Amino acid sequence: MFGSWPILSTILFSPLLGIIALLLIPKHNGRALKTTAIVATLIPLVLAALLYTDFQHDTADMQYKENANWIKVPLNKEIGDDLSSLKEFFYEFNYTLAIDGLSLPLVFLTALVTAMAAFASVHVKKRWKAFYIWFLLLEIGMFGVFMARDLFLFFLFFELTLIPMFFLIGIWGYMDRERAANKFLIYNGIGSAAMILAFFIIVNTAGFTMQTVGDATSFYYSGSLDVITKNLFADQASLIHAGPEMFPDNPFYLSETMKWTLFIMLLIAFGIKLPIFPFHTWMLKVHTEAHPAVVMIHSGILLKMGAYGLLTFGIMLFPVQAHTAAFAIAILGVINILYGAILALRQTDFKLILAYSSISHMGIVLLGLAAFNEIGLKGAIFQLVSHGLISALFFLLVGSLYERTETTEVRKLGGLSASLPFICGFLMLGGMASLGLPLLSGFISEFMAFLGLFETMPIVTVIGVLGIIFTAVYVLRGVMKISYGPLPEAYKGLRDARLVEAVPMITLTAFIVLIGIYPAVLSEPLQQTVSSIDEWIHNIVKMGG
Amino acid sequence: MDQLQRLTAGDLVHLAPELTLVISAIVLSLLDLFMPRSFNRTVLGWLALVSVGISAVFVLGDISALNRIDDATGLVLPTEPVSLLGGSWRVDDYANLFKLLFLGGTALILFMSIGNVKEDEIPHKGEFYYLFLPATIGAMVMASSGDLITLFVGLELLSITSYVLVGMRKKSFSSNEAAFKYVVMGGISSAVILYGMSFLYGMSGSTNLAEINRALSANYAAFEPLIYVSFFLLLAGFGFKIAAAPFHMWAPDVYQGSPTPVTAYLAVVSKAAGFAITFRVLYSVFGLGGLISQQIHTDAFTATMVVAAAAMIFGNFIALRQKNMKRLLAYSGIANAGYLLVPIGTQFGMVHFSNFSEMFFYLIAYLFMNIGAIAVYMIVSDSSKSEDISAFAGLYYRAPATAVAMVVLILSLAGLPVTGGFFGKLYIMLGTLQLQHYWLAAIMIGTSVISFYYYFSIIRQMFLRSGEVEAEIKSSPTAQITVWICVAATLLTGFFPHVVLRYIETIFSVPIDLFIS
Amino acid sequence: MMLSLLAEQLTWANFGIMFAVAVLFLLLILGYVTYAIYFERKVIGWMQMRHGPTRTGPLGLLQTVADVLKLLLKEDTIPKKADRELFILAPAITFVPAFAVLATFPFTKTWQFADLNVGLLYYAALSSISTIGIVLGGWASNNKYSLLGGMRSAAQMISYEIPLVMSMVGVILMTGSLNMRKIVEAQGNWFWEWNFLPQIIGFAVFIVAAISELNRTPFDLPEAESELVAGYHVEYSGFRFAFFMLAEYVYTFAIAALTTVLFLGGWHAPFPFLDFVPGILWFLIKMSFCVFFMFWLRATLPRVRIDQLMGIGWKVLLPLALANIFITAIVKEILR
Amino acid sequence: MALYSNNYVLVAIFIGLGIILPIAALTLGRLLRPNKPTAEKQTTYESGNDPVGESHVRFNIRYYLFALMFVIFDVETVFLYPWAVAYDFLGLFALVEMLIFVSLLVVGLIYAWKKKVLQWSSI
Amino acid sequence: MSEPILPYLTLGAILFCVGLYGALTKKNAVIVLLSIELMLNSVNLNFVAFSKYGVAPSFQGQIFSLFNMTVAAAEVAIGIAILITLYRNKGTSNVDDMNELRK
Repeated sequence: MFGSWPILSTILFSPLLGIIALLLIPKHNGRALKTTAIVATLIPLVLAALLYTDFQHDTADMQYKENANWIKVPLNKEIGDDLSSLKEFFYEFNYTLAIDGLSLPLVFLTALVTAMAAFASVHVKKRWKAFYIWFLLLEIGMFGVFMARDLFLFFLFFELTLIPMFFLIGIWGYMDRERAANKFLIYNGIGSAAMILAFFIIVNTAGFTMQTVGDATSFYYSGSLDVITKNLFADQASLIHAGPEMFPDNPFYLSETMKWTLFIMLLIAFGIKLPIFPFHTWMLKVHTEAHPAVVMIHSGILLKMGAYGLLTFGIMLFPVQAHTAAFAIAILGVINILYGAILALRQTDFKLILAYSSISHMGIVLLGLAAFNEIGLKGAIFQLVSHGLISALFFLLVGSLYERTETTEVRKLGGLSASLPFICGFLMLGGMASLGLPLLSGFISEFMAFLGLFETMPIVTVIGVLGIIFTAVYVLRGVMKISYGPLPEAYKGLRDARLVEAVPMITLTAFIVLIGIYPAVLSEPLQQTVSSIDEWIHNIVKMGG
Repeated sequence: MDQLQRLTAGDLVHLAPELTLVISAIVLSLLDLFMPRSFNRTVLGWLALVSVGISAVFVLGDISALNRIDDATGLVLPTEPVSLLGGSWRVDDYANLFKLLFLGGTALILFMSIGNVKEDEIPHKGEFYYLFLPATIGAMVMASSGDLITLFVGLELLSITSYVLVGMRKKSFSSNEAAFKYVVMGGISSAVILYGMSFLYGMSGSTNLAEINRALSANYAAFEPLIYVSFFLLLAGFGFKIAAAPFHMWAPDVYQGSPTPVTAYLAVVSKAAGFAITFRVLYSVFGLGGLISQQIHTDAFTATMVVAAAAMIFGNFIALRQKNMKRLLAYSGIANAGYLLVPIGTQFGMVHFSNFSEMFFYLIAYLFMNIGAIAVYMIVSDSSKSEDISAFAGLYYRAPATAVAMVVLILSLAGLPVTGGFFGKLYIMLGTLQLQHYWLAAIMIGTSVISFYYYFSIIRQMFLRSGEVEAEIKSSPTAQITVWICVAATLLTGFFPHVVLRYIETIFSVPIDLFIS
Repeated sequence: MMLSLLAEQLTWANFGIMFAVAVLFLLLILGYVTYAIYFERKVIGWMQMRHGPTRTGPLGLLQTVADVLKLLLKEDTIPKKADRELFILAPAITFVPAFAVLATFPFTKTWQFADLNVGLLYYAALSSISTIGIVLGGWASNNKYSLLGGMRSAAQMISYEIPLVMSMVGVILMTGSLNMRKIVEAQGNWFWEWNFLPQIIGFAVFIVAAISELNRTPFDLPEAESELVAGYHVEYSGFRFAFFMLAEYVYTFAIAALTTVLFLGGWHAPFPFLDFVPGILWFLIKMSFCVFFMFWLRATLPRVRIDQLMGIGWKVLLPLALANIFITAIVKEILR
Repeated sequence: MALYSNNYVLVAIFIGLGIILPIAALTLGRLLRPNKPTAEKQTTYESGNDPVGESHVRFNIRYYLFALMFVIFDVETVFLYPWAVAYDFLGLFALVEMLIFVSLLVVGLIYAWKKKVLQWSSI
Repeated sequence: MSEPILPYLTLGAILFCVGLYGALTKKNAVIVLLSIELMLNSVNLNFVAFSKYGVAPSFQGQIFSLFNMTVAAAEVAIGIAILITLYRNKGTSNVDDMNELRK
């Protein structure tokens, strides 16, 4: 459909249009600002939808590839006298975008959730202009993360999400917003630190390529995922495979120990984002303190970046290590599920319940990944999308509720279904999806993830399934308490959802239901990619083992 | 007496950048003396700026003379550097690049102070402007020296002039105190450097860097302990000058007490000059020839890396507790000294010879982000009469454009993309990783993350808090323009670092320009 | 005689001889001081139409001897508030360099104690130490007059040291050596070949600066008796006082000798045909003339004010001395 | 020339004598002179009045300024002397260099002059 | 290294350490400046000793020490000048009283 049109860049930078438009509008005109912003987020949504339909389902290749030269840093060539034929020596970081079946749903999810969040941010009460500018910048960053095929570029976009998020939390959050913003910054900073270190060790070893054209040799370091993958797995002549016995002091050699270190570093880097159990505290703070519209994005998309990164960089670049560590990853997943679920049981703040439930649900992603088979992987991706939609919906509702009741304390709320039947209805639906009721997206994803893991680690799976039971308990308890029972005096006569609130609720629910009823909409584009990844990993592991 | 080297008129061309500044410093001082009292001294600032510009043109001329472009191939043909006065004065690309940096920094600082020097604070306004010139000459001499004596004289010219500049606010006790502390600490560090140099001289009988290296390489065995002694003395002394921990004690006090443009000068030009000599001396004395294969060599550069690590850790951790903006910048400067020492300490490796461009690129980025940040600070502190970080409170409401500019500068200081500071740090880290000093890279990144906390505290003040005053901030156009120049440069070096680096790599060549022979 | 001794290996015997000669010289100097004071009083007396000392001894010749004896027998009080150690030390510090500078003067071609390569530098370096003694004495007395005197002395010394030292650069340029013997040897046998004519500016600066360095009239501000009673040595009495006086007069000797060496051709006769007169005599004649000149000035000129004093030093002598250096250098360059 | 150090032996003898003489003379004087201190004798002399206040008064700032001037100019002669001694070998180039050097000094002098450092305004 | 140089170097080291100690511990600002001078002079001693008795005697050491002297003088002149303004403003030359900063 798009021909040679750079559709990915178009999507990536389409929010810039909105930013420019916003800059032109005076800052006191809240209505115009909000409308502009919503329209601005609809543009990438429409484009992403077109992309989704256009995507070729019968190939596992990267599609819509765009490549532009960007940074080419020359290095000093005086490396010894014996290399007089050396013509060039440089670092190369290119602007490379592409998507496969894995990133496609996430790109669409980003566009969708951001648009819905834009609707939800009508509750924002101050400084709309700055809010939406940061908001749209954040969207650019998230798109970039899912599209980038260069380590450097990926890192840039990953960091680019950090700064708008800091402001969005810090300025438009609740009481303790500054602490939340700081915590967010420092934790994610540490994650980025581990990531950048691991990435550039990879660039400096696996990214190194020697190229001879005629009698001219050129050396270069590249951040391109393709080059790195080729050096790591395809090109056995590459210097990274030359151990000390062949080439003493080889600066490019990637030893087993190093590979393990890198894998663990990446696990930590993305684990913080995911979040994996001991690194989760920052995320609770953000969930409770940030504005619901921001949490929609955070919970709906940013957490997914962790899982996406872990899969694309951790597991795909170090499959042998990941496979060996599968059990450990599964255990981590189970810990997440149980820890999240148990603590969610004890919470009385609905936002915290949702936060812990997110931890619990992200554990399921880990389980799916740890399965190392097709169905598990598919389940993990389904779970990403599904949880993205569900948690976005939840926080959308929380935002609307808070707007009306000014509290999210479950104990203070009750009987709201009487005055807010529409909102409570969706709350109920979200709860159902969250606890994995069949015909909703939660069911299919959890089912696939557990099924996948059951093939390899049945006992772990069984323990993990326990978590589902807890989920049912806390979700239902929360939702029921809010919706039914006696209605406090203060909440009588509340106005039900306005149109601008109803639109995103309906949209998100529609997608939840759609995936639940017709999973092919998601699994079709995924299929080829997932099976090729699975096959590929097993080949590598077989060769490595 | 045939060792005596005479200068010819042709050689004077190579001295033109320095001579320009010398002459203009003299002329300006005389002008200042003979101008009627009522005459506005600001014109001296402009004149000083012009002379810095002329000097930079001469440096550029030198660079193009040293790097002729081959007509046939279009490639750059580096020629042997000019060596004057018996090798004590070297005009090479290394020196020229540094000179450009110094001149650029000085020009920005002069420009930013024009119109911002208050007569009631700094009674000798004219002097304030033209004293930057001798200081810059000192820095340029340091960059160009191939001899310990020249080097030391340059160093002292810079130091002594900076002492005066620091104490320029004559009636302010804190300024006096800062100046005195600087004199004492600077004096001690000079003595320590000299003491180290005296051993170098004693072991070689020469003050020429290349000859010292030759002599040390020839009989290192006899002098091993003395070589260590002199190295550590020099390291400590240079550590003082570049304010690297654990030799940093003077920096916070001095930065705090100085007039703001002088703080910028110390943080940028003076520090860069310190790096110019540190790099040159360490590499040409301890990093070459017969010493290279020795344990001494390894130990020396490991020690440098340890100092770098210490500076990064100390600087960033102590900065966390600072309330005063200048002190914060001082500690950030200490941390940055650590980052800048990394490429010096890593030394060359099998495929790694880019230490110079790593350090130099970060210096460029550091120059812009630091001067920019200090210019913003100047605008803010002028309007609020407070030096604390809390003076930034609500800046977004009072001067939104400036606040946004500050965000860019702070992102650069914190090392976040896409800014010059980010790429500078990244490039240094890439070099470290190439040489497999993973621990150093880890410290670099880890401390950078810690620095987020205090850098973002400024952002918090600007955007998340509201200050007591709501009035819009009035600032002089020069300060504003400086800020925006710095922001633009920071962003450009972030997006297109390769342009700058390609220029550096094209004209700079390790064997020709770095090795003194 | 000394020169041959210097060329030999140092033995105890040689050392003994050197020591003995030095002691002899010291006694000579003491004698000189005694009679220089007498001479000064006489000269000033004549110039003021008086007789000067006449009573003690024939023509009053023993007057100063009696003075010295009196000082020796006089009670020596140290004020209670004074800083005792420094008070005692100060006269010695003033005196020691005064005597030590004499070690390098070449009185004749052969008659010289130490033949230092850096003779001139040695003189310049040591002579300024005396001022420290004066300042210390003024401070240690803990007396307002003496403190002012000491400070003035310091200010004066530092202001005139520079023209003094710079005026000698011209001579060094002419000679190319700091060795006093070489400086004398470089001056010709005719009196117009002596340095004072070609170096006339330097000579003038030197004379003014030298007299000021001596703290003698018209530059005797540190002990200006009409303002400060006696200046830095108000509190000194007895032999401690004597050492200040001693130092001052030894310096008159030294300066006179230095002037002779640098500008007046040392032991050279003014005309070659007068060579038969021994060099030592010429030296003594020239030196005596210099000493006399100083006394003459004292009787003639009034004391300058301190602002004039500083003004002359910095605004007149220093530029002149600098100019002299370059005139000399340029002329040399042209003549080359 | 081998025994050049003999010259310094002589210098040392002179310095030694310079020290011995005051010691000897003062010791001799102590034996001869009377010593009857009284409170009056030992008071500080202030024209016959009782001393008033502290004598270690603060100096006029001028003294320091002149001291600073002295330090700068005196030390510059360190360069003038060797230059003058070696002038015959150095020639025109050194002359020009020294001219530059000294003209810098002169600028310093002019600076002090214009800033009224050389003006002695009080005692 | 030839024997006669050792005493010079030892003396130099002792002076240097004394100076360093003084500069870092003394309370009186003038004494601090003096201590720095002491350090610089000990270096001069080293240079001159090396230039006479070093492994490769040469005149550069003496030249270096001449430069050191001037530089030291300039430095101490500046130091005193600053001290004077300090004294004018606060009437103290005690290093411990210099605590305006860091507040």
